[in-house]
Amino acid sequence: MKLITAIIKPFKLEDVRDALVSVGIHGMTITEVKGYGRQKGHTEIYRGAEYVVNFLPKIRLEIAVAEEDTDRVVEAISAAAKTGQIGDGKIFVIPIEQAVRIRTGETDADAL
Amino acid sequence: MKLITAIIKPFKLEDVRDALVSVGIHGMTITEVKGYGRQKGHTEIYRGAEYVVNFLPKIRLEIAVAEEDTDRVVEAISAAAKTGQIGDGKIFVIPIEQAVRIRTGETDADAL
Amino acid sequence: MKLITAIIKPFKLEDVRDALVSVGIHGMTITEVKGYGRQKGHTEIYRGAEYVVNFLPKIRLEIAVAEEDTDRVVEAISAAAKTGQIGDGKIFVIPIEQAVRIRTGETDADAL
Amino acid sequence: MRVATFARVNVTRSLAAAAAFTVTAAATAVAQSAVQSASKIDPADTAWMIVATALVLMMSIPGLALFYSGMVRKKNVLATMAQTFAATALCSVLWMAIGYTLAFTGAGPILGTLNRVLMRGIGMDTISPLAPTIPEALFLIYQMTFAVITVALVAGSVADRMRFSAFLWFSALWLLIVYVPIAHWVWGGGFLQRAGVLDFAGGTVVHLNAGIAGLVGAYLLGARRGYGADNFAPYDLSLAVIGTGLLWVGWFGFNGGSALGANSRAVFAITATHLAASMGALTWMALEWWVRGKPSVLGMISGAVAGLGTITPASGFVLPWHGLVIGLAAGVVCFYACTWLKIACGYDDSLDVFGVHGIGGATGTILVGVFATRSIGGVSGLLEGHPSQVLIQLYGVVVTLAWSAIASFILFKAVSAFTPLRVDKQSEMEGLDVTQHGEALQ
Amino acid sequence: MRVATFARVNVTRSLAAAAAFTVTAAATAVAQSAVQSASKIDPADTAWMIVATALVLMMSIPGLALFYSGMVRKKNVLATMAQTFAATALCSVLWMAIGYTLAFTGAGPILGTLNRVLMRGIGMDTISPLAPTIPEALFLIYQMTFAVITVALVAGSVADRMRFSAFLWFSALWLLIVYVPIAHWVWGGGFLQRAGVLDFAGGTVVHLNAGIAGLVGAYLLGARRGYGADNFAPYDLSLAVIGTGLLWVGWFGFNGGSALGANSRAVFAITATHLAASMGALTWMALEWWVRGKPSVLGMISGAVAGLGTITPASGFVLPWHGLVIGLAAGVVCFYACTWLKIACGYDDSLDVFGVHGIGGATGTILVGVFATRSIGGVSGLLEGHPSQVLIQLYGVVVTLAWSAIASFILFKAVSAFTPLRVDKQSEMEGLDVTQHGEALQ
Amino acid sequence: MRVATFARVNVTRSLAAAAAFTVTAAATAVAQSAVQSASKIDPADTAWMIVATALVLMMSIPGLALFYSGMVRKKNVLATMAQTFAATALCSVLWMAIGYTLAFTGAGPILGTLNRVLMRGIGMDTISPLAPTIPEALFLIYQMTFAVITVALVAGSVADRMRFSAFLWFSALWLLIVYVPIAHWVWGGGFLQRAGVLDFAGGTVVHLNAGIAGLVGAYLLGARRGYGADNFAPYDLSLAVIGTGLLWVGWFGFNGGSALGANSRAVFAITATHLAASMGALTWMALEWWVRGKPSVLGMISGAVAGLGTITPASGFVLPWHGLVIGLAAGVVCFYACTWLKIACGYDDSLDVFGVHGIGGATGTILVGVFATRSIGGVSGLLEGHPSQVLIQLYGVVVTLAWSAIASFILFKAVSAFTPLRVDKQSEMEGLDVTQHGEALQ
Ligand SMILES: Nc1ncnc2c1ncn2[C@@H]1O[C@H](COP(=O)(O)OP(=O)(O)O)[C@@H](O)[C@H]1O
Ligand SMILES: Nc1ncnc2c1ncn2[C@@H]1O[C@H](COP(=O)(O)OP(=O)(O)O)[C@@H](O)[C@H]1O
Ligand SMILES: Nc1ncnc2c1ncn2[C@@H]1O[C@H](COP(=O)(O)OP(=O)(O)O)[C@@H](O)[C@H]1O
Repeated sequence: MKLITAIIKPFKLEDVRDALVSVGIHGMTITEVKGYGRQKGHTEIYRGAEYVVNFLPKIRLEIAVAEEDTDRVVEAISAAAKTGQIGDGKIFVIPIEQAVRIRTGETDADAL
Repeated sequence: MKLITAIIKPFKLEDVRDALVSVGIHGMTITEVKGYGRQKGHTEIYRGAEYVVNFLPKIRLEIAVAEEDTDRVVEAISAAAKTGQIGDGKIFVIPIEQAVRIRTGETDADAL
Repeated sequence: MKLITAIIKPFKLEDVRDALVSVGIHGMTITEVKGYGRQKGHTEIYRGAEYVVNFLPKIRLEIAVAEEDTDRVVEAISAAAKTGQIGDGKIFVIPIEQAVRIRTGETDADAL
Repeated sequence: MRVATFARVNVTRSLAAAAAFTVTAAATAVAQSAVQSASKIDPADTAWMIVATALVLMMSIPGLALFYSGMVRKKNVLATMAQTFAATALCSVLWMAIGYTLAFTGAGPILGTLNRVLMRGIGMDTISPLAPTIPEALFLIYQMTFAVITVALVAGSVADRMRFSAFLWFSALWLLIVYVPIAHWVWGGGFLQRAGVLDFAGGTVVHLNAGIAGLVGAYLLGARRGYGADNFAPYDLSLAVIGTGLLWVGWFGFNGGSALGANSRAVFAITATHLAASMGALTWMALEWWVRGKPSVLGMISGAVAGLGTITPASGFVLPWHGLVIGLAAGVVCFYACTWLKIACGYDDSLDVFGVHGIGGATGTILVGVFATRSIGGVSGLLEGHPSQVLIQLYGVVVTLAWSAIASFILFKAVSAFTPLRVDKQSEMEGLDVTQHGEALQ
Repeated sequence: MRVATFARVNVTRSLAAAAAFTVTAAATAVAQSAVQSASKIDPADTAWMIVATALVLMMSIPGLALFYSGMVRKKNVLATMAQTFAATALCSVLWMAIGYTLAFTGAGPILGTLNRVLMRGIGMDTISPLAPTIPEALFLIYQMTFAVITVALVAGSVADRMRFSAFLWFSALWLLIVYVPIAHWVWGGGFLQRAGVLDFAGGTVVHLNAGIAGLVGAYLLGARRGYGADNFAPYDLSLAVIGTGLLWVGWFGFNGGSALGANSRAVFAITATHLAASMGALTWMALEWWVRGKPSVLGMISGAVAGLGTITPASGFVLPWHGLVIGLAAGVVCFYACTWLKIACGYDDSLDVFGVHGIGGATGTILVGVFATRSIGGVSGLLEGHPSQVLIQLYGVVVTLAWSAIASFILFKAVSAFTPLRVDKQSEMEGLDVTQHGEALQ
Repeated sequence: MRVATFARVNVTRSLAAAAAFTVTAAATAVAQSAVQSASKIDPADTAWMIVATALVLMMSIPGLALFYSGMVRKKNVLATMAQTFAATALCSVLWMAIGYTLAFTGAGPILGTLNRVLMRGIGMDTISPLAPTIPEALFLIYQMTFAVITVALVAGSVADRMRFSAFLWFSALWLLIVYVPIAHWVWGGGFLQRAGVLDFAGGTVVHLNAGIAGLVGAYLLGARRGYGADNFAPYDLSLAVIGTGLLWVGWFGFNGGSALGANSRAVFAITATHLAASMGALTWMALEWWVRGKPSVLGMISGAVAGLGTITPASGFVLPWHGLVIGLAAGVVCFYACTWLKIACGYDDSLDVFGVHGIGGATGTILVGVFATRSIGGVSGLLEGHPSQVLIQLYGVVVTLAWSAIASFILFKAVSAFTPLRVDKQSEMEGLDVTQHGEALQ
């Protein structure tokens, strides 16, 4: 199994979720994160002080998938999360050695 | 070493923490996340508009453990986080190739 | 490639960011997390009730790097995040099998 | 002596009534001069009206700023507050400079005079014939708070997408070209007042007027991106609840202060107001419970504000129990306006200014014609055998609606001619706080 | 003329005193008619009482709504506000319909009359013998705000777990069966007032009463899940601090308004009130600093509210410096009631309604017997050589406590007979905002 | 009779004026006794002043508490509120015990008497010669609210780093050694008042005074860690906007109440105040828009508060349109004080107490000398051909500045001699909420 970690633009979440469901993925975990990269941030002004905010809001998705689904899922995410502008984000694929569904104790592929 | 990532129901955190301590784990990192899965969400109503909220609050635990502790820890979490109802969550085991304790520079098992 | 996950003290973020930039890293993702470990927490008092807060605010950094940069980056983080006091945090190195830049579809090293 | 004063107050407010029968400017003029001669500053009335002014100001800042910003998403909270806040500052200055004199001096049917430009001629002892027991400066600033909140109300319809600069331009123009004339027609001795239209504290001038302008704005700006699809759940509804509390309390100054003195009429206005707000809240709560299965807090506060807006024109003319009935009507009518009418017509009135204030203001203004009670406001309505009052009220509603709709439309177009009304796509997605004001909630 | 009015006010409020010596309904009756004949609406008193009414309303919404919701967890913030808000709307209507007339008309020892049902017979010039210088409608709505906040206070004890519908049923019944009678006994010419019990603004009627009802509720509903184990840290204490500020300011209307006029007695009531609140805050702060090592903001605001609740019955009867002493007592007694007594007895009074208002109200009511000063309220207490007043006060406390405890118990049971009082386990864990109201703070 | 009273009010407030020409204590004494003899409690003035007192209290809690806590980082929100809250409680008690009598009794040039220690001798009918139409107890508590907010204002300069205990010590000492004398000099018949210095509601006593003390504190405590480097973005600016709304509304009581009665002077004070606030907000907004490219909400509210602080000394002496000019000046001067002067001098005045209140207070006090209008306050300024008034005002500014600077410096040093002023590095990083109060926003 693989853990697919994707960093995307927040407003793309719904699209990506739909795309994943359409390729048969029915589970994921998301985190509100902040990203630093090529995309440049904005400036905030508070009276005398100006702050350049380089860390921009992003959504981090974690999706555990069976070996064979990996590519399909990666493609689905890439397609759905893409705007073509700087800051679209990344996808990382990480190996999972073991998975468990807490409720049933099922393991590995069955756990997803 | 392994990185054990568990997604659990928020109100189970204390129980899981205690269970981990009781099996000799004294360090962990938690994140407030939102989860999508079989467990169905609730509907929110704001005047004319209704929204089905599918992403439910969950807690994500990350625990780095030595090879040999992995199973004990996974079992401890499964047992403590279980309610038997849909939405109890998952546990994923991921390989760690290297670990460092920033304060001392100790590495690997000593770093945990 | 590797995914370097570091847990650091929040007020060290700026230093670590600068250190990373100085070793040629221009992308990272951060998450506000809470950490449990040796560092002891504080007590909060609300009228009759006292709560010991064991989960302390930390920042979690994720940096995907090419194989060869791993050590340099780990050292940069260790050096920058270090205060020498309990609670400085950890660094974990995890294998990445595949990486994609959503905007361009570039993969692996080029994606970072 | 109180009774006397009190009588006089009646006369003033119900010039309308008088005129309703003998429709002659003369009558009015006479009545007014009569007032003038008898005028004397009353310390108790002054004390109450100073406080009433503070209460109505509190309705805008922080009241309305909270009510509105509590219903938007996190990225637009500060921008929403900024609109109310800037409108307050801008319109206050314009009102003192030119608005007041055009609205509340002279007896012209369409507009007032320029006698009081920049408060010229208003001294410590000056009294307006329209408020015979308090200093004219107090009457001016009291009315200022009404002008301010009316403009601020409009912002709710275009929230989440209107450019800040465009909003300021619109506010200034709208105040002078839409609000000021209508205020004169209904309160300043204009043709609607002479026609006998009754509007105690602003069913037409404030609520219907703002609701219509908002609706026009919502149509012209178009719906927010993702409207109907994305989750627009309010970021922090607790702000809206706090705001409603302050609006409700402030409304005592809004409706009670419209009696222009510390008298029984103010007391009855406040009593009817409080009961209408309560009934409005209970009604909306009940309906939502029944239709949706759960009574939301947003529903309760919406019902309360609906009740408050609807009783506004009636407050000083009806009996307390009429307040219960009017509150009930407000709850039902506004509930369906926000949950059905809006969907049916497909406009995106972000914070339901039309659904709550527009519909409520019109409903209330018409109901004055039904419930007006001679012993309270000196005029009788349908229930007291004077059905024609309903038609007179309808006339007031139609005229206000027409002028507000047409003029607002022209003004939005005019402003859009030299600066875009709406922020660009990117800014709307990032949020107005950062893009319009360079700030954000952390 | 002022002096006269003022004397009259004294008479009214201290019927008690008069009666204390010659305990005959006759005496009372006489006194009252005497008042009546001399009655005349005073514009200054009217101005002040309108504002006082607005201030007390502000105590409930948004004051108490903020104070309470600032002490709960994120998942229950809106539901907590909803309780205060709905109680305000519901009880306002019931008060106008039936509550007022049963509490404040006639001279019956147990209950009032039905003369004023739905405000029947209250005209612009009507005056109540209990408030001889303001319109009766104003007296009614002023008292309405007291009824509202008393019911809303109870919600704090059952916060985080009571079902919204059950709370509404309880509120309606409790208002009519518990609050109304006690208000009549103490303020409406009932047997406690005739017995000479002094309660200027509600130590028994409001605070002790709400505290006892809350305690009973806390016992019947049982502790919140995880009470004592899980972290129940307030989500956003800043809301509670804002709420305390508004409560404190509003209390000027609560205690100052109870003088029913803009006179020196109102001024002295406010002065004592402000000093008691300050001392209460300082005392709690000092104790917590000493006992816990740190002075918490929650502690300071708890002390302020304790001081305010405790001075309430005394405010119009004592000297300013007595306010300092009473505030000090409030800080000490309520601190230990919340941090020790509650733990010792093991009940889960979520927001310490009993510990702060119950204990504080009782303490203050008894202390009136000690500090009552003739030159302020026309009655002497222990310090002025009239020790029996302490016993009279004790009598008032015991009667209120008994009726409130028994009747509240029965009402909770009655409601639970047709609808569960408490949400189910799942809902309690998910939070009341989503499960009861279908909303959430994002 | 009103006119009479009113004349008297003028006399009182403009003892200054009188004295300015015939500078003799005698004159003053005479004037005062004259007042005394004629004194009688006026119910309308009493009604207004009770409300004004409530409004000014609302400025501190929750107004200032919100304004300040809305500009700090999450970890210090509660601690910032705690400072305002504790200062309110502490200074209220000290004021009643000793502050009032030293500031407002007798005719000593430097200090008052001890006649009113602990309100000794203040009965229901007692009237102060300084407030001839209201009970002295009301004058005392009204002035109490001024003392409270002045001390609370200082906290803004040392926010984010001062130890809570040190702040309390400083507050108590500063109230008695800095605020009380200056209040006596300017308002209590002291040498500045006799010299003819005009300060209607506290340009010197309150704003300049607090601003200078804050500046001294900022220098002595040193900058916050990471100042200039780290991101100090406010956690929740919406709190600051709410606070500004309540401050603005409360200011009606602050400036309007300083007329000490419900009269035209109060009305004119409020009108000028509202216009200055509006202009201040618009000016700051415009400048920021021009200089920074975006108008921030923080900028607008800063401008409003700057306008309010600057008009304070002038409000009861100038014409409404002067308020516009003064507000404009306030916006410009304070904007540059906060965005340029502070950077240039390199001090870390956390919440710009000096930049807004210090600079604003001084500016306004001097401008009184320019705009003072006989028909409003009985004194003429430069524009009415009395240029020397500007110098008299300057004299008042210099004296206040000097005493406040020197005494504040000594007091900070004195406190630091027995307890550290600043929290340790670790605590500053963790935040004051947890380390000083053991609480936190979740
Ligand atoms: N090396 C990296 N490791 C982890 N996350 C990264 C890395 N580089 C970029 N990111 C994440 O991807 C987001 C987008 O990257 P950015 O360089 O801004 O645009 P793009 O991916 O289109 O080149 C960043 O905000 C950050 O969250
Ligand atoms: N494929 C997945 N990848 C990552 N997280 C998942 C995945 N499936 C489920 N989750 C997480 O586990 C949580 C519980 O899953 P769910 O299907 O609702 O219940 P259960 O695990 O009992 O079958 C989800 O809310 C989500 O956070
Ligand atoms: N075994 C672990 N797995 C994951 N995170 C850990 C683990 N142990 C510690 N951490 C993280 O590292 C942080 C610091 O650890 P701690 O033991 O407090 O100090 P130190 O690392 O200096 O010994 C913790 O707050 C937690 O976030």
